[in-house]
Amino acid sequence: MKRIVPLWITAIVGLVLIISNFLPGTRSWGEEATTWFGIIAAVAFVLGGGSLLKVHLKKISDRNSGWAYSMIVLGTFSATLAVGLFKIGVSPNPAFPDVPWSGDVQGQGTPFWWVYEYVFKPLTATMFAMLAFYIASAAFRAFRAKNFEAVLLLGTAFIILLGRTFAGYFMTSWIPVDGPFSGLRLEELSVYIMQVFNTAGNRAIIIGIALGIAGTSLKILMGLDRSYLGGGD
Amino acid sequence: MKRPSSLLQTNSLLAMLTVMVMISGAFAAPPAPTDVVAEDLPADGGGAAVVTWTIPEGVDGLEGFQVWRTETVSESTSRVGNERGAALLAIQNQAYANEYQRLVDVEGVAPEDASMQARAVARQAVIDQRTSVTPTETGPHGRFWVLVDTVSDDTDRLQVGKLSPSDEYRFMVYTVAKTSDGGVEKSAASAESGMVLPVASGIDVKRLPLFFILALLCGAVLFFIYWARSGRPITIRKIAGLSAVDEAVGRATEMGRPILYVPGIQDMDDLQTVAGITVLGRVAKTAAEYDARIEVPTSRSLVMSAARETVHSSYLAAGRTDAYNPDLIYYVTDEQFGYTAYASGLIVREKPAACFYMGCFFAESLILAETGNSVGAIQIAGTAMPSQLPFFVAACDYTLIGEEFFAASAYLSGQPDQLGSLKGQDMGKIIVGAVLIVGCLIATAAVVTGSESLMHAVDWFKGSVLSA
Amino acid sequence: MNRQQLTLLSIVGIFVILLVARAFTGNGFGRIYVERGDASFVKVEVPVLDTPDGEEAEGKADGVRWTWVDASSDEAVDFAKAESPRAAWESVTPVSPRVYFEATIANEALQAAAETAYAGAMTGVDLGTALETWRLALLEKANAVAAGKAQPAVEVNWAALRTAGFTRKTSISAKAGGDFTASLDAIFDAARATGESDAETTFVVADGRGTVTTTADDVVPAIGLSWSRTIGLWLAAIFTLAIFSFLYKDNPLYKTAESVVVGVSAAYWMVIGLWDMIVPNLLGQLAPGFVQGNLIPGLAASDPNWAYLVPAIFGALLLMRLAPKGQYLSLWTLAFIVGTTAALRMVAYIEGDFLSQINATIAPLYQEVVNADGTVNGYSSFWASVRQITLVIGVLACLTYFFFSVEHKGAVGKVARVGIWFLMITFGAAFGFTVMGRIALLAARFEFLFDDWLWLIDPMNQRSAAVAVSCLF
Amino acid sequence: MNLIDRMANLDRRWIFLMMGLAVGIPIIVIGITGKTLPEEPTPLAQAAFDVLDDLEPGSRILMAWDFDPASEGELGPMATSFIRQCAQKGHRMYFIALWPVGAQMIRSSTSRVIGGYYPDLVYGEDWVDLGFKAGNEAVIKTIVTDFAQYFPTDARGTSVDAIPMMEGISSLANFDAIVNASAGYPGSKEWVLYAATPLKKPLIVGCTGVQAPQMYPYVPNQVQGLLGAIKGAAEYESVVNKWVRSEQMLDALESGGITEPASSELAARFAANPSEASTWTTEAAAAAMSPEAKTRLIELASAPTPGIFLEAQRRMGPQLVAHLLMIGLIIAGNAIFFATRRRGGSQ
Repeated sequence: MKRIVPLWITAIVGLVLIISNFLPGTRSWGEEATTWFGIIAAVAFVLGGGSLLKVHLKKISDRNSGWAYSMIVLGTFSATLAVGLFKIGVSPNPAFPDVPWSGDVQGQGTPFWWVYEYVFKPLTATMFAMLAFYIASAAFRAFRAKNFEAVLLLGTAFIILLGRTFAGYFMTSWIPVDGPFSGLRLEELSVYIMQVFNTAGNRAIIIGIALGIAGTSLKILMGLDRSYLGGGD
Repeated sequence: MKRPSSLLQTNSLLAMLTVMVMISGAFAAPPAPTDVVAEDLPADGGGAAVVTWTIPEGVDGLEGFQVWRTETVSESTSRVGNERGAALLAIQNQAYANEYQRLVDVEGVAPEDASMQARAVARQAVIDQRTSVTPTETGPHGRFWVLVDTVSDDTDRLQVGKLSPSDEYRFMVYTVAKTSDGGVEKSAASAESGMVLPVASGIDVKRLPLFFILALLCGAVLFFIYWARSGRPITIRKIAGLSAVDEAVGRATEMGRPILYVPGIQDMDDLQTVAGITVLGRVAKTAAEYDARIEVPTSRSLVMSAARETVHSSYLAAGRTDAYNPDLIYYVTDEQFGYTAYASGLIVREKPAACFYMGCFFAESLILAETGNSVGAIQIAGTAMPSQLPFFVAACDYTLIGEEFFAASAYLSGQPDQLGSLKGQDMGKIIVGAVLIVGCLIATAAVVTGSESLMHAVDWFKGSVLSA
Repeated sequence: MNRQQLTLLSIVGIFVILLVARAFTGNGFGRIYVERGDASFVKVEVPVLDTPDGEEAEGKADGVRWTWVDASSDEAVDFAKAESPRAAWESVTPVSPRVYFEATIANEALQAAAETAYAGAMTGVDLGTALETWRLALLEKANAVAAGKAQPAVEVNWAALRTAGFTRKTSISAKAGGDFTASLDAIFDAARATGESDAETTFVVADGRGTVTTTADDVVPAIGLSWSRTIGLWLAAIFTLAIFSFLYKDNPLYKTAESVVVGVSAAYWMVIGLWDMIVPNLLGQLAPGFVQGNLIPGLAASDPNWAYLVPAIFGALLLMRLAPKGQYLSLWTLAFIVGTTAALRMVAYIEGDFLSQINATIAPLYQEVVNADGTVNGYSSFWASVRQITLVIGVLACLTYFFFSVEHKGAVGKVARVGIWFLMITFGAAFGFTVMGRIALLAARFEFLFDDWLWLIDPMNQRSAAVAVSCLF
Repeated sequence: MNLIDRMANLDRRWIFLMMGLAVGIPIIVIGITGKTLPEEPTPLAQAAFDVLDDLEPGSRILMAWDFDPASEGELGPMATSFIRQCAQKGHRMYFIALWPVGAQMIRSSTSRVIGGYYPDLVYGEDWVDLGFKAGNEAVIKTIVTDFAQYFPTDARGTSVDAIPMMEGISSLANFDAIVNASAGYPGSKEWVLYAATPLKKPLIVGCTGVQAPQMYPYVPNQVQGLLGAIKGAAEYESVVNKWVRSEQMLDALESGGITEPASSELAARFAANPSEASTWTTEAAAAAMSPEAKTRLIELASAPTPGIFLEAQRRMGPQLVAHLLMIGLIIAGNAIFFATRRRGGSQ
């Protein structure tokens, strides 16, 4: 029972969605299923919040090391949740001022927006920006021209790095634009690499992945691959 | 700074043309097409109809035909609504202007007050006259028509797309001919066609090639799965990097440091995560045998439970259920960088001896791999994300590139299903190679020899088989 | 001193120098100004124009409709009655510091001018001429004051402004910001017409001298510092630096920032999921009346669609994962999710990736490039053909590398090796592009620190250029 | 410990510092001088511009903003320029987001561009913000055939039935083009697979540098215009800026009484060389122009482009220095690697 029901759900949903591509009469079934999927995806956000709460509450009650940080997580979590769920400080929708809950919780000036603008945004953006530093460090310590393959990788990277800035233009601007060697200008060369070599490599990867996805999807829908239910079989 | 909509221009142009046509048509209009028939396009996805007609005989200077269709209910509603709105607005403006003028000139009311009173009067005028405004609803045959398309003089058939499958349509056709003085004239409207409902049919024929190709690829996979299940051997080429798993786990045991396993940051619906969990099963089993501690922070709660079950069964298989600690497999956060920050912090704090990154990765790949590198861990990565491969290739000891990752998962699991499907996919690649070689050669031959039939063959193949 | 300390010192030092330099030059930094106003609405009955005949939608009976309008709109002036329902709240609009500075300069100029009394005779007979002369004199003085203000002053003497006759509308508003001539003219125009500009501000001619007085005692400045946003900006800057501090070393500040981002993001996603998806798309189908009446009044009311009980149940099952028992039930939902994505991807990847990519690769190996005059360009044709041949060879070689059924030996091995070369070039290109992207992101963060927070640079022209440069040199 | 050893064990924080300076200093220099490096558009950026330019004014453009603040550095300038081109051209814009934070990205880019520079565009008639919907590719798959199923209201809670520009929109097929700014999944790849390929709609993609290489194979059959990373943004930005300036000059010339063919020719000429406009207006041919139109023309020619439309071009400065640093670091790292290896081998 624990295994059979999910397998049937997967198979039925999958079958409906696949045939809705080919039998126009069943198209609306597919639409319903994908809309439900979106709703469930939104519920998954709630699940994410709930799991977070559970994990950190446990950490605090166990007095695990770093439980103070769990307090911070819980504190910011509940504060954000409160201002968002209860629409604290949100003015009503100007078209319906008599409905107090009609306001836009993400609108500029609301406390929820404040959390986004001054906490969420700088934190996530800075986390991402740190990559520039790591990439520099990796360049110095990890990218070695160990063999021919690595030389190809690094050489291509150099051409792209130079060709996509003013430096590339500056270095090879002496090559005439309409002469037979115009293709050697770095900005031209980088375009050529992208459109031929990169396209060829990525095309093979894309075709391979498409086959892999089709194969795996098939196994999942037929119940041959049950790893998503946990466990190997 | 919007330029005037050219739609308006075309409309007025059309109106002018119609007027011109009407004027010249008064002299000697060409005969209208006959036998106008409209039918639903068979075997399609709905929303298309075919209109046919008979070309009238002996028309001098025949230019082509105009096909018109009836409005749908919603088109009529919105047109009527707009026309009524415009009419009422005109009434309101007129009433306002009259009343304002009267108040200011005759009664000598101050402008501000006059404007206020006039607006009230204008408002009442709208309310009073709202029922008296009836928009026009005329055209040939007592209907309102929409121009669909104009076609050339030798055409007697038009496939009309972009119709609504839930609305009924009628069609009519005009003959357009050149007059002797160089102008253009239009015939009277043809008789209208019967009602047609462009419904979707049972099967969309245009998409059948896609269905067959899908069936072919799936068939190959299924065939080899059953082939493998029947016990026939399936060889998979050696995948460098897999043998390193034991080495890495062994080293972690020696050093007494934990193993970090990151199954990507996507949910269980991503196949890479599934493959990552499969590999986790193997790594956990080895870890259980070696008695090494394996820690799995996950970015999705579903992945957490899948990972727990997988690791649990691995420990079970290794006979070490006592050592299984579900608390080491836990959910952190869905947020990409919240998760990355946690995981990289963990690496710095716990200094794992081996790090596995198997799954779907985005920007965090570099942070994780670089941080892992800085604590001197053996790192093994596997992902099908092409953008992250250069970093794993550079910063990890072994990397499973793209499909190699899926192959490794199949290889590790040793299940006939996995191996068979891998073989089936290889068949797909053979098909791709063959089609590419043959296709390119034929296309080249077509260009070099200039053969029309070869060119048509290539175009047909590309147009209807490869783009369903 | 070891190298670690030196590094730390360098990083901290650079920021401290920047901070100190900013703090002691120019006119402050890291502030956000807003203009406060009233958003007030009134419910009125207005005529409906665009309902098609015979359709009487709810609330649209008799050709009129009850609707909320802005209290200052024409409809409100025409149709509002004393008993009409009203609602109001404070509206806050951010303005760039430049607007604030310009308004301040303008107001100072205006104030200086208005404080200068008219020296000549001012009698009822030639009041008009006298006023005009005075106006020109004041304008000249105001211009001189404004011209001397290369550096905007930050302190605003509101008391003085009040005495000078400023109300919120005539002086400091974003619209009139910087244009003191307009403000002055408004006062004078009022003075000419009635001797009174509004109820509170009066232009008085007494003893042959003109003065502007006001009786208003609580004039609220429209543009001013927003404390909540300014604190927010500083918090954002501190968080930014806290994350960067990890580059030096893991530390409590970073861990705090990390915890904050974990907590905030989980809650953020939950809130968005609820208000943007669950409420309109699920509750809006199951309980349209409730949602329309209380949460989304703009939603078209309809009958409940009970089919949506299915996703509701699946959603509830998913949440069973949090419950102590019956967690296996969440697998049902998982099965739905997995089944949907697997089916969607199977078809889309075969159609959009597999077939379309084969389609794009099939092309004549010999590419003819024709010149404008119709002749074949041999040189270009050659390179175009080479390009196409390379592309096809590359795709085939890379596919061979991803072929798992055969050992990479002999001819297959050689082709696979060519495939690896193509892949490495591909990865090199990916590497180059990724570097590119990462640096742009860092640049954006630095721009935030230097522009929004420290006011070192001013690319958006939000403050006067003089302020930015003066702090550096 | 000799130099090579010391370099090989160089604390990575020194590299971090170098990177920080390589990015930070150019930003300050460019911020103060206001100078940017010249940009030559590549065919892909030009193609992106042409697709939107070739559509009739009033076309319906779906603007899918699938990114978050983390990628705003790269995609923000693209979003800005996309909106600018569509607003100037008079296209109708429909914004949607598949990322939870995308809704905020829509708000910030529309308020910056439409609020700041095209205030005469009417919400609900010229542009509409439909907000975020959960479901990733399922959203795209659904709206390909049924739009209202996923979007019963806009982001402000107004029913789509009450929004004038939503009339006649029942599915993605009703749009004339799709513009996507994407930072990952779901994003450009999903729009290619689920929308552009089955519907055969023009798709313009602005994506992060990370995604760009994978999008190249789709050009030009499945993706018509591709902007990759900040370089793509800078190129497109410069094309749009030039075009907007010439459009504005065209308006000034036409309103000043210059006949249509002459004015478009002149506008193109002045856009290429703005300083010419001020000298040209003294010529005899300009006599027909009204003085107001003349002043307006000179103003347009000499006015600097607003800062928000130069964001990407400004960022190319730090980009250049940082790229050179990266190349230097790789070469230095390899030099040290080979030096230590050789010595290690000789021992």
